[in-house]
Amino acid sequence: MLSPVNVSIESLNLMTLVPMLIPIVGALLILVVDMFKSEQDKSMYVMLSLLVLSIDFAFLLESAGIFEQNGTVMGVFDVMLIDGLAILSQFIIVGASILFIPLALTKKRFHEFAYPEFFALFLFMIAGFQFMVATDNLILIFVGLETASLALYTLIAMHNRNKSFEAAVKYFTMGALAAGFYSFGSMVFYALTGSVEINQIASVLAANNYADIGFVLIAVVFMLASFGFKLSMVPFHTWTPDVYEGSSAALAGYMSIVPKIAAFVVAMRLFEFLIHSGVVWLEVILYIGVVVTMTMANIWALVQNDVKRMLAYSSISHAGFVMAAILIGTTQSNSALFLYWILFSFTNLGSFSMLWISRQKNLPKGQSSDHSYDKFAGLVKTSPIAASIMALFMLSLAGIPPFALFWGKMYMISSAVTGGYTVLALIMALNSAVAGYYYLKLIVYMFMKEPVVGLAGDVSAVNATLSLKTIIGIATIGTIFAFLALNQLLEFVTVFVYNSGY
Amino acid sequence: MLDHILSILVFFPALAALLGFVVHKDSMRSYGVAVAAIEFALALWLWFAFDNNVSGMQFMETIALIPTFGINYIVGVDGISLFIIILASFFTMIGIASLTDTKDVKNMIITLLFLQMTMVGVFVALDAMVFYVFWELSLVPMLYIIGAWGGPLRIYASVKFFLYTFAGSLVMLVGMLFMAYFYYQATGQWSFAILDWYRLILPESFQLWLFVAFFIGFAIKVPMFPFHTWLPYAHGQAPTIGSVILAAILLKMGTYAFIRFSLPLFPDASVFFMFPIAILAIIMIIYTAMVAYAQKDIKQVVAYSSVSHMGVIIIGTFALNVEGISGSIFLMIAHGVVSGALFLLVGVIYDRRHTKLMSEFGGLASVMPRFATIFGIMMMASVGMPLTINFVGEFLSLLGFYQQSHILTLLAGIAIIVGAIYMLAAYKKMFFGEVTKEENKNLPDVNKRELIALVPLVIITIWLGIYPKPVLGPINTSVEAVVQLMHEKAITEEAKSRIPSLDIIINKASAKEVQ
Amino acid sequence: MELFLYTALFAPLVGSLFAAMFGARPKTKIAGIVPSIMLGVSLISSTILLVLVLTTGHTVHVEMMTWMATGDLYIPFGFVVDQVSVTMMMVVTLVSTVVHVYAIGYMDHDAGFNRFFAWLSAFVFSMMILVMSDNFAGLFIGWEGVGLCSWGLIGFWYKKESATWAANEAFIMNRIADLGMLIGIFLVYWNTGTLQYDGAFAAMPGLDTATLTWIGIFLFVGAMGKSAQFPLHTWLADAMEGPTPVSALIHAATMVTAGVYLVVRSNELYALIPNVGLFIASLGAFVAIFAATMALVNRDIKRVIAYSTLSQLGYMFAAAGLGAYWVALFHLMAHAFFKALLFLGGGNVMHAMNDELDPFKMGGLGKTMKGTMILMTLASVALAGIFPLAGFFSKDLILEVAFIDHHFIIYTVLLLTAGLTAFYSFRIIALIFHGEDRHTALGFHPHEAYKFMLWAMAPLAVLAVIAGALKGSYFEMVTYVLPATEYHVHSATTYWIMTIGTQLFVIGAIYFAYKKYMSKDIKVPDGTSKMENSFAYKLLINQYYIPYFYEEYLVKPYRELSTLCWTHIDQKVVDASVDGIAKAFYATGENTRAMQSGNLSTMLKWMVAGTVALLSLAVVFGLAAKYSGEIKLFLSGLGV
Amino acid sequence: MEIGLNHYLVLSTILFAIGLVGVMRRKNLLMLFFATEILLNSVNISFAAISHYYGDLTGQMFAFFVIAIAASEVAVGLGLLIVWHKKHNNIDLEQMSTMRG
Repeated sequence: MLSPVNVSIESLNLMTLVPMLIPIVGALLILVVDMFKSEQDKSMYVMLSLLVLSIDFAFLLESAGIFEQNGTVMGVFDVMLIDGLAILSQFIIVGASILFIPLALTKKRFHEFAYPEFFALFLFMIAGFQFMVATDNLILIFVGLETASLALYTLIAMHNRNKSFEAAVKYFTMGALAAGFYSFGSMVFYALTGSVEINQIASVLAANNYADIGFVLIAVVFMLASFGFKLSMVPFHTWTPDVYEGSSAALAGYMSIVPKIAAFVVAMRLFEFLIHSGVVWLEVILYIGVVVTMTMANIWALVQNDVKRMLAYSSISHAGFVMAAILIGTTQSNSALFLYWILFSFTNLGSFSMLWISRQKNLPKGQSSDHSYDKFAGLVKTSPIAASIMALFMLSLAGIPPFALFWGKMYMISSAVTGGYTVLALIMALNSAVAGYYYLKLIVYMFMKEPVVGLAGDVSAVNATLSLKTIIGIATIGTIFAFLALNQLLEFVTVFVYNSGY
Repeated sequence: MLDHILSILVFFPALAALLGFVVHKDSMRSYGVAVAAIEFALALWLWFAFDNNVSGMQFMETIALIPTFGINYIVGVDGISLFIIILASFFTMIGIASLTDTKDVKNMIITLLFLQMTMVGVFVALDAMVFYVFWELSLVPMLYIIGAWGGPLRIYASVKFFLYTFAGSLVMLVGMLFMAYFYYQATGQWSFAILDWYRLILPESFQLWLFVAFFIGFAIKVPMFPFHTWLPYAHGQAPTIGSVILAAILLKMGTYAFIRFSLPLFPDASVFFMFPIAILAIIMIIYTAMVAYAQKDIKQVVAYSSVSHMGVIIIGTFALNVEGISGSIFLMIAHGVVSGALFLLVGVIYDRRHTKLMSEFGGLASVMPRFATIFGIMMMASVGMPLTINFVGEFLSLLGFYQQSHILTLLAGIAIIVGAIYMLAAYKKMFFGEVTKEENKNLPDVNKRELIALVPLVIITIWLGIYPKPVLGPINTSVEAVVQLMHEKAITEEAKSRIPSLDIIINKASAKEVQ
Repeated sequence: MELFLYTALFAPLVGSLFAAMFGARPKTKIAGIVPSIMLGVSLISSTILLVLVLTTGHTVHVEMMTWMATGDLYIPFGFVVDQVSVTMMMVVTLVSTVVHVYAIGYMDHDAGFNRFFAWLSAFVFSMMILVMSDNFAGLFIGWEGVGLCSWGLIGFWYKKESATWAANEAFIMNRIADLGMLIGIFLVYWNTGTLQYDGAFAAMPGLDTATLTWIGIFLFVGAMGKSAQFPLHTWLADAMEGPTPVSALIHAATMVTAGVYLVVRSNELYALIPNVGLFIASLGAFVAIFAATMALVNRDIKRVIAYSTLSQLGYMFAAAGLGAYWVALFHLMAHAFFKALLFLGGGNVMHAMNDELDPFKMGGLGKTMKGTMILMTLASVALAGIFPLAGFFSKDLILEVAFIDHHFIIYTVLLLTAGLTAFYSFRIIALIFHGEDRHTALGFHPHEAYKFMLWAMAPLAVLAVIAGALKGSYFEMVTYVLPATEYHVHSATTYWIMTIGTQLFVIGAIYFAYKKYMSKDIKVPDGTSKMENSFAYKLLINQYYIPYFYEEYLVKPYRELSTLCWTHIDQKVVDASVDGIAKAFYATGENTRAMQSGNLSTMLKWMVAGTVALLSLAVVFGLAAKYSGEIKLFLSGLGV
Repeated sequence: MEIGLNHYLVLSTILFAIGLVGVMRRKNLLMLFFATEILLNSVNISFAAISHYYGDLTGQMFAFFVIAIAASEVAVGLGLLIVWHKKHNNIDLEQMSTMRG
């Protein structure tokens, strides 16, 4: 006989679900609105999404307050886990989304924004990511991951270019393989421990003192492969440049931030306990993975001819850089991860937005890609402000102080130093130097070359509207003046990370 | 006002640069000169208000920036940095005043003003991270200046300059982070404040590693052999103003940093590495002087000569005694003035003939006598003629190092021979002989604008050569404090003996005053 | 008295700056006259100081201001007028004044007239600093200052390749020596704690001999350069490219004697290290004869006089090295007068001959240039050391010194040199003024120099004649500061034999010279005569092949090594390795970008491959962990 | 012989390997999708078996989610495939490499 389910609503703690429910409701709302009256202007959907996300953000603030008071909250049969990591990453997810969504208000008309489904899918995707970070249940992570990914594939494809479809198919296929790996990895964990909750897996493994280390490693390998794909670690990165190139610049920028932070949080939950329990193998593999990823990505970025592809590789490199935080696994490094990613969001979103505003409807004549370096040649002559801002983002990405990303880099390297990873710290530092080259390349094109004849006039802002400019303005201010807010940010992040036990 | 004078010195040019975007391009030059003149006046005021008898930092300001991580905006000035700051503002002023480029003057001047901010910032920063910020930031305007207004290889040169220095300073950054971590371990508090770090006594093995980390950053900037190859390209391709600022100020960042960081933080490591570094410096002196002799391009001669002279500065710095360090700081200023002037002079001739190949000239002494005279004076200053500014620095640097090693000083002293060889040879090629080229026959002599820039330099060159005291005095006061600190901090026997204790010196000095 | 000191010191500077104001303008007489007057002023002030020092025995010591002061080091601009420096001041100002006045005429037609006087007066100023400074650093200022002015004046006719080359050579060679001097100064400072003469010399007796020897050697290296001692002597002959007044002033009377002055000034040091002194004396003697032999055959009157100067400097060093400092200084003074006179006479000849310098192309000039002939002959007689002219008193004294100190080798060498000196001096006198007229055929129309130029030379002539008479009072004066060793041969007989013997030897040499070079069949040598093809002649005319050696084995290799350093080491090694790193990165990128083939199938394979790789690593690790005990056992069995 | 947990696991692994090989070898997009389905479903077998072995429903729950997700993947995948086919008239992977480098 089954005993009657006797669960009080209170103990379910449904509040924990609210941040995810808001975008879902928003998405449904958009679909409903479309049902009643289709052919609405995209601005309406943009603003609706913005509103929804703002509410979501407000609720996150709320739960941040709760966390500061009560610490980690579990909910919904202990499936939901609202700890500092969850809240911080949701801030990044929702914040970046807020910055992204106005980018739909372009001057040129693009196919995807005409569909309300775009916005609905977008909101579903956010909910997916939020689920991913706010749980330590492998099932829910999987569900969140796939919800988000499937939505994302569709968003990419909606850009409606040959390359977009190609990108979507590639991403999709590899994503499916990664999902296979994920489920296989989960399955091994489940087989080993009889649980799909990370903290229980951890305690069971610790209890039997990692007796089946071989099988644990197999599970870890598949998890690594799966998250390696999401985080575009070499050699699981191959989709990244193609997908970034195929999707619209704005979405590419978004992709370089949001899915990754979600994956980072899961990786943190999943791998750090293993490293701390002394699984040397994982440490070694992560070490190698981090070094290879940032180095090779940097090297490939050197030889790119297209700015967007260059930025794609640069994102891979940055992800590798940040992956080091998980390897180091101290409170400082985990805080550094979030700090870095927050600062990175501003800069990277800014730089992709700069590409977005220069996006023409069709491929420029004689060009094989939308954002070749040639397009930016001599930009300072035609549009000094655009050139300066773009240069600013490049400098920030390169890690030139006092721009935003420098502080992230600095703190991350410092965490390597304090964590005892001196050589790693040096490698990270020198990689920044290598990376400097390709960021400079764009600056060289913009500031030191003459405009290429034949690329008609000033294309730097053909796609610009007020809202796009506002986003870029926000990113610019964030990039320049990050150091003013850094102290608060650092304290905030550290407290959240520390109180979550990382 | 004086409480914030350093911040004003740092950020006034930046503000002016931002406002400069609004200024019409025809008026930009006057605007730039005016701003630079105000900045220079402020710098002079700083000097005026500076208390020569205080060895520590003056006009200090502290603003919390990232207190959690121990990063604060701390600025201050002592005798070591004071004159380099004045020099920076001075060179920016005459650089803008003598600007002859006509292309995108507005961008140029705005860039220069930003550059000035970073230069002053480096020398006033008393927080390692703030120092690092300005240090790195200074690369950007220079990159643009070389890359946008330079010669045919300008992009290669500018990128090389940037990346090389950038790579070096990243290693230094790791060192800084380590240093802060050690401070954290020792005190439980994060701090990047240099003055805090001064209080930290590290075990020798750590000192060695950290010294190397800092060294890489500084050595590339200086640039020390074998890290010097970016410099000839940068100078060779840069426009006149770029070379002037690069030689006069930017290179000094490296040597200044040695004195600000390496010596007081790692006294034992400094002693440990004294001879290897001295040997590098000697190679730098002799080898680059030889390379300079082989050059065909006058600007390259001056560029390599810069490297060679920086070697003497390094030698002086690593003398680790008051004479040597004071001498090296003085030589920084001296070399700034002289090499800056030489680059300006090369610019003068380049503006007229659009070539820098010495073979294109010859016999200019009769065509441009005033030019030849000024060039001659500066050349003689460069080869270290007594009663010019350079001599004081070189003499003191070598004198100081003599205490540490006789034979190495003898080798380093070859500087005065090889320096004369390439300089005189270059001068002969350009100014002596018959005027062979038709184009050179009617070259106009230096004009008023150029004289405005050059004459003050000539005056400084000779004035400070005869009467270095106004500069040497404050330098000396601060350097004595540094040496004393090093002596106190030194842990190994060798370091204790190599770095003189100041008690003796101070006693003697007071005895002298009694007389 | 300070007033006179400052006047003596700075008047030349004023003159120089005045002339420099006209530097770039066309010639004005005033630019020559004012500096000359200023030098006159300086001369008068020096004379007053001389009288003061001579009569009262007081010295004047002033400290004008601090120059460098840091740490322990304190260097003022301090000046001292004592018996030694006032002697030098007199020599310098006197000869300079004469040369200045002379030069007004000599440089009359030169476009660089104003510039010339600026340089020349600047030189005098530097020289004054050199001799008046009360410390080594101040000495070094003057030391380098005269070097600079010498550079400017040797290369005065800068359009001539040879002149500028010689100027650079002189400067660089001096620089080599200056390094030695600098090291000497460092040694003095670190061992005595001061650079002031009085303090430093007072502290020296307390130092060990090795240190003192090093100090002595390094300071002497400096002196060798300035005084053109072997092996740094080649620049002096080449320096004759400068205008003749310059040669007279700088390369005969003043600058080149600075080395001697230094040794004299440091007598307290050298007295402590007689071995170094002996070395100096030996080198001096060697240079004396070495230079004299080169003078025998040279066909350039200025070079002959230059070698003669070199030779006489050798004498001075011989004296100084043997501890006869006052004798060295005395010869320095006497030599300054007659050698300057000789040069200025040579200048007249050059002028007359349109800058032709080969005495073989002259001959019989005595008819048109009587005044010059008399003056030059007088100077040569003085140089040869014929009684009762200056050279007799100063030079023979040096021979005596060597003899008395039992340095017979040095004595013999110097005696031999005396003969050679007489021979080559009168060789050129004979060739220039006597014998057949060879110049008319070559199209020269010589004329005598301006009257005032001859009058300007007159004081030198007078001094060349009477300087010997001043010996007594001079001795009295300088021995306040210099060791007052009297040099008397023990027996009068020996003295008379030596003196008369020397005189006869010298007169014989003069006779021989006249006989040989006044003959009617002197022709312009064309390289065919037997003598010209003899080994000895070739050796001498090529200056013992030393310049050739320097050019081939030092200058050229340096140039080639420099080029090698640049093109090969700097570009192909140092720079290439930096670029190589960058290129390696780039090439890696180019070579591995194929991994990103864009083919989905490949991409999937990469993913699977990555997973498989990780898996195999995991298996290896898992097995290793499982059998870690066994592995350890195995490894220990292997002895690892 | 009794069929134990290990047999299921081995079967599942074999199927997974087959799926992997399929993913690598297939050049036809549709076949590729089949391969990924094999991958996912092979895991389901294990989940069900382990769930039974532990007497715990979580595994089966996971399996259900995997099924659901696989279904939605097919939906999205086929959608993409159809669009691609419309545009290019093939579903060959080899044709799909305009972006590279």
